[in-house]
Amino acid sequence: MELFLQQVFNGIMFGSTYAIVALGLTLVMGILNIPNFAHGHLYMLGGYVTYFFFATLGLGFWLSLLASMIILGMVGVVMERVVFRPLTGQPPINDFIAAIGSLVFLEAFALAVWGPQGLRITNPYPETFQFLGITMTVQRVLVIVAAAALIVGLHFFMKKTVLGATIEAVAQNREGAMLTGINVNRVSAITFAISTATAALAASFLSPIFMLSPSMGAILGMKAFIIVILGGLGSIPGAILGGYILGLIEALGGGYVSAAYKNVFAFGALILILSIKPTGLFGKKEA
Amino acid sequence: MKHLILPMRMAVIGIFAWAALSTNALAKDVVIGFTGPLSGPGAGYGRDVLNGIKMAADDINKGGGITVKGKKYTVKVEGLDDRIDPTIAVNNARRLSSRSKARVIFNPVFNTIAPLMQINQQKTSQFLLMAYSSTPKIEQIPNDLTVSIPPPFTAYVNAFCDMAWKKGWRKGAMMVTLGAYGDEWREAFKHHWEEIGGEILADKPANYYTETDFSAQLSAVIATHPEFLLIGGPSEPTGLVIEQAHNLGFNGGFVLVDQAKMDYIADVVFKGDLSKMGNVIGVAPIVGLPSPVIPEWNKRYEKEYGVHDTFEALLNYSATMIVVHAMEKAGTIDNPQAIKAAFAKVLPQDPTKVPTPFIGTLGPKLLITTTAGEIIDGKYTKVNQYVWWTKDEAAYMELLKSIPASDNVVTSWLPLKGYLQ
Amino acid sequence: MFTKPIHIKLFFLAVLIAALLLPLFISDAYMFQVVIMSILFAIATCAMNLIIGFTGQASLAHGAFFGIGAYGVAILTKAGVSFWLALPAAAVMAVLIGLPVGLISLRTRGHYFAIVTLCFGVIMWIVAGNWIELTGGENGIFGIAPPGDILVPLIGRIDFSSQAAQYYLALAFLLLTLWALYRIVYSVFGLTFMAVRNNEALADAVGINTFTTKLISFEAANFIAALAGGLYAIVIGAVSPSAAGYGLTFNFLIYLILGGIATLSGSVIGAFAIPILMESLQFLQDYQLLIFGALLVVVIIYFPMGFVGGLRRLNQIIADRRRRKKSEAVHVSG
Amino acid sequence: MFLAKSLTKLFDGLAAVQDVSFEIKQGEILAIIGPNGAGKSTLFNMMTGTFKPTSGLVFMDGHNITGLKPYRIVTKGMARTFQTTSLFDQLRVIDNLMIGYKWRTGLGFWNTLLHTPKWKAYQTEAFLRAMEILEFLGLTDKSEFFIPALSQEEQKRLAIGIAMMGKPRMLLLDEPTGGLIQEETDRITRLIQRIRDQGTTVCIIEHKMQMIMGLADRIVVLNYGKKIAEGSPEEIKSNQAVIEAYLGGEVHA
Amino acid sequence: MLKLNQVHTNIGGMQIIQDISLEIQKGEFVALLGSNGSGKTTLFRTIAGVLKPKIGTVEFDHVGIHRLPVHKIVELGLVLCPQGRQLFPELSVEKNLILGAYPLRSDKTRIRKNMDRVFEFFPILKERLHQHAGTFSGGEQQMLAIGRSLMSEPKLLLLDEPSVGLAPLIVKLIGEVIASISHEMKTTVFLSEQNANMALNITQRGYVLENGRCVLSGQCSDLKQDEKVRKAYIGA
Repeated sequence: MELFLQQVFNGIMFGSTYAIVALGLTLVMGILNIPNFAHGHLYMLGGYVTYFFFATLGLGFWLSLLASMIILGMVGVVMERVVFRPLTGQPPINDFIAAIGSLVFLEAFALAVWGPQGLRITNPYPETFQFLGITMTVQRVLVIVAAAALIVGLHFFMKKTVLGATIEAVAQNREGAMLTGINVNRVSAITFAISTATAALAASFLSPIFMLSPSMGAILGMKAFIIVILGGLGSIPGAILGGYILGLIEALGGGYVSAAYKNVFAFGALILILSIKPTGLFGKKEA
Repeated sequence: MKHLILPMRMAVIGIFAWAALSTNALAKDVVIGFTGPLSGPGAGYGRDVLNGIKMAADDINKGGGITVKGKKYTVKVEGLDDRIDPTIAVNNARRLSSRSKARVIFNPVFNTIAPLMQINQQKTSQFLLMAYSSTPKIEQIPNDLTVSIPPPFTAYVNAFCDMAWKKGWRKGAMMVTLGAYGDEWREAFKHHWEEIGGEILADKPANYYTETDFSAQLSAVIATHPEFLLIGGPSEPTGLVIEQAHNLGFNGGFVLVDQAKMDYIADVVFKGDLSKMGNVIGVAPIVGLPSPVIPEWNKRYEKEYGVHDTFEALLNYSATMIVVHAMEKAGTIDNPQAIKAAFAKVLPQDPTKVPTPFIGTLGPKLLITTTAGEIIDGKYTKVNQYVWWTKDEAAYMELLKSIPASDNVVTSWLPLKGYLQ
Repeated sequence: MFTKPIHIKLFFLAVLIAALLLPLFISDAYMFQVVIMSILFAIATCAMNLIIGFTGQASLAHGAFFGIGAYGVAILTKAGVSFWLALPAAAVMAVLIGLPVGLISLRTRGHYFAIVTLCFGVIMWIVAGNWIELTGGENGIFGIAPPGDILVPLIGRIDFSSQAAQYYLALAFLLLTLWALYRIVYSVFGLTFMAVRNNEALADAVGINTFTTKLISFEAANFIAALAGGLYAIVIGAVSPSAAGYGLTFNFLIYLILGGIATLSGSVIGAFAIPILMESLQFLQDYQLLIFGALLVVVIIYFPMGFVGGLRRLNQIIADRRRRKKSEAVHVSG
Repeated sequence: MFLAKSLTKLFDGLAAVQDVSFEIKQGEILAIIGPNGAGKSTLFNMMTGTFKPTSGLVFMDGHNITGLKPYRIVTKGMARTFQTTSLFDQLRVIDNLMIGYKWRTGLGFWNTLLHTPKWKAYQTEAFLRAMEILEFLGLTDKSEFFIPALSQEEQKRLAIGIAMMGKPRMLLLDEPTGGLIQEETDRITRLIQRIRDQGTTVCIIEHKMQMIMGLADRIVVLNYGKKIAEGSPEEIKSNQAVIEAYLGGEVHA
Repeated sequence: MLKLNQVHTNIGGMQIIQDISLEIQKGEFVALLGSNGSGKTTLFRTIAGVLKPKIGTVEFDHVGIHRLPVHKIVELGLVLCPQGRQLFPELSVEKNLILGAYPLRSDKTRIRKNMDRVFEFFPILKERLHQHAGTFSGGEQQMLAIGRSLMSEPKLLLLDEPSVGLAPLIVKLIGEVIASISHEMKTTVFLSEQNANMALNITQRGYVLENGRCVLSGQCSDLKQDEKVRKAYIGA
């Protein structure tokens, strides 16, 4: 039982990370219709930028986190402007190729700047404690709390602010939004910035727990993609639910059945769900 | 369909232009080739190997290069990235052997070594393959132009088992990296450990290359209350495993597979604080090795490449030295068979000149003692050095004369099945 | 109605002759190797073009089917089966495995189809790395012998461990693939593929079973990809999970898009140009991927329809200019 | 020749079409009209297999074709067009037409690959049929054009032509003149008459009253998913229920 | 107020709009007639800035707007109520309307006031304030679209085929509302229609488009009598 609870806790923590990263991606995919396959690599970059402020410049953890979010937000704006906006009106597969080009670039960039060796941020909250027989560190609990806070915050932002409404409006009808006087390009850039900043947030919270390496974004990026599809393209609740589902499947499948095949369970679950609901959990009827 | 003419024409022109533009090495250079992962998940490992080779070449060139049949040559190292992709590795090897006339090529990953062994005996591109991989699988492929550099991992398995047994450990659990290497390792360890009377309580492999959080598997193995954990893969994640195991309340010891290096983990992950690691058995720390040149070598290496030194760099440094000296002895720079045949003549290496001296050859293998070390109570203990290939005590005693001795090293004989001469 | 003008035919004949004579001009084993691999990739990319380019279904399991061919040939030849039997058997295996994959994934559309096939691809890749008894796990299968020597009248004994023989073997399969695709694409049957891509509802309404059409295209692509994979197994001589990975799929996709999607020549051009570009960027060493990544983005922005598309536009511009000049000339004289 | 029997379609419990029955006789032009949202398109989609009816049956020549997929229904001799002009806009005119003939032939994978005599025969047959249709539509000189180069009216003609390629015995047209001006509408009307004169039965959905009155032999009127009237144009014109429901009390010019 | 100077617009290399010049004075109510594919929508999209003219200029209040982005043009007071309505289907009526007033987003009271005026024209929208726009019938969506475009108090309103696909009763109602927008609110209105009957009955002046060219223009009373117009559009 303790073991089970431990695995559930682990699953929720993974799921929190997945949810945050997928949330950012679903905004970009749903609103801008850009299959940004480089999202995982932006997460990676976010981790390194946090490392830079925290370990190299010696700023505190929270300050580094903030700085990382701001820088990645700017990276997002630049990426939208330089890479994806010129591709407007072209088939999504071209965006996909551009995303692959970007991720190759980002990985090579991180390799050139920070080298291949794994880097690591000293854990600011390494204390462990026991709860219901589960061992947990404060940092891990923090990840879960941060994810919850982000989800609630984003919900309020989308539903209660005019800016949030404009983002939804652009997602639902780009030209319609344009004609009401919304600066669609600006909304695109803001959306991209939110997306990359949340990736940086996730990376910042995890970097004390995990090792940073230039190729760490590849699998996570792919999983984020899968979660977005699992939840239904562009659906925010879908991305959150999908993230937690994937996290739990991995933790339980990996813990109880086979670690080697834990990704098989995750990807298999996606196939299963999509074969029953071909447009995802919260997807619209026709893709 | 008219539009097809131009692209086709340009493609053909492109191929020929590219062929013409490719560079050739200068006549006065001896090129030693390397293909391995310089980007992607294996990049750190591949760069360590390449650094070792480069440093050896630099040292030789500083000493005036090499003299073959009265002619002076400088050693030039050409390293190419293959990202552990067999296609690129074969392309690279062809490029090194055809364009740069490299007759010796290093490669550090079995997945790319195997395809290179397919081509290195072809008349069009013959080269000596210096394979850095401790899996005995290499010896299963018949190939006259391959040399395997590191000691077989089974020697470590036996040595670590003995050490753990002597500490009084009986119950272990395993959480080794996934993949061929890890699979073979834990298989061999389990077999040997149970043979000598120990017990393995749990076996939960994890992917050290793609995963960064091991709490799921760790929770499962720790729940069986083992006295020690067999863990390991690349060094950094192995360090994380140790940390996370402590966080989950584990107080037992660790045995590290030979890919993970305890001194690297101590320095990089734990910032030099050995006490944070608990009791550990693993490959000996480099500072504990018997060769007198080690401290100086260490300093130079870390200054030159800006990274922590590794066993991979050391062994490939020494292996490069053998290759270059063998060229001098063989009197040829472009006959790989002759170079390989001359290996025996330059061995054993002088321990006052190379940090990890090779002692001899056995079939396709270079011979070197297996060195194991321990951390107890936040301190390194004396290094254990094992000779694993002699067929009996007498042969071992004979060999002992040529092995460097030191106060910090305990040497012993470790009979290893399959290698006893 | 689907025939080509004579000068186009002559041009293709010239390319064919050049391809046949190419080994005479190749000076070293390196170039030979790159060309042989490019041919294999071209075959796989052509197959990908069928399902993605012509049928409009972004199958991202393509690398996995390439891998099934490679592993199939490796396992069977290791078991003593002749290569000439193992190759078609492996391709048929890919079709059989492709059947459940297609039946499940083709129920979805667009991005969803892409991701479901990507998942299938990743699963097959993971299985290749972990089913040690069958695939040798991460180590893979090594020491795969090339097909035994065969005696051909007039030509003599062919030794398939030689690069020239491997070149002609690969070339033969590329030509076969192009021939088959040419026949399919330029026929009413091939039009149904494009009809499904273009307007699925209308295709359905004019009597085309769109699901079967997609499935046939998917399976034909898998079959050809597996053939390319089988050839890869004997050319490289070892098969490991990277021969079945999603990285391979992305490579094919890059060749396809940058070469020019939905054009027969585009796939071939892409599969030659990109690896050659990568090889020629080797001198950049640590910056190779940095430059390549940036190049990829720039090229896709400025040549969204790939190399062939870019040339078509160029031809269009030249033709327009000529026409304009002509009309101006008429103006002046008139 | 065609019979719809108590067709009903529910969307999320709401009835889009409710208990509609009617018959189409050999050689006639039957029009289905009704205000927007009356369920015309839903009814049409049930007739052609795009939607499966919640209940009710569809018969063609006495055979039950309920629930068959559209591509199967075509083989029963029934072809359709779409409300918004639907073409293969990435292909040439001639290719658009030839696709419409595919189901009639055995032009499968192997025949195509091996260029069997059967393939040659069918390929030629499809081509000849396409030329025939082009001439009928008056588009012979546009056969090599891509779709965007055609005018709106030409596209509408071509859409009908694609449906005709497979030699259907009954043609279902969904607003064939939507968005056209009067002059163009008149030309399409004449085309439909010519199709009928060739012996093809026509079922048409329209809301241009004037055109329907002159073209249809019989009219079925829907409102709120139910059939409220059926009869000749004269009968419909004077039907009080129709005038109220559809025309809102005043006859539209 | 609005002045087009020899405007040409291309879409995908095809010339859709050719050499169109026209002028609309403040307070006028003008119709743009033409069949499907004649270029009405393209012309409107060009004026609103969604498409950029290849040649020619568009002036609004003596300012060249043909190179400005759409949102700037909206801020100047030129609003297009597009064909196909282009609503936000998963947002409530209220949010659709609020977003319609995006240029005034800081002035909450003005938004309230404008919303109330929209409800006067279309009381049904008030009843369904919190319903998603996507669940509406075609007629209701059209009402919302017109309502939304009024929210930012446009000086010039372009209405692109508001009657398309609607039942005659609804067409009549919408026609009346448009007429009162022109008369009561003193908004300048440019209305595109293929339903020439309706358009010519409520507007003052009209232009007739054919294959992207302006073939005819004049007072409505004259256009109604024109033989060609009668034959092509009215079907007399």
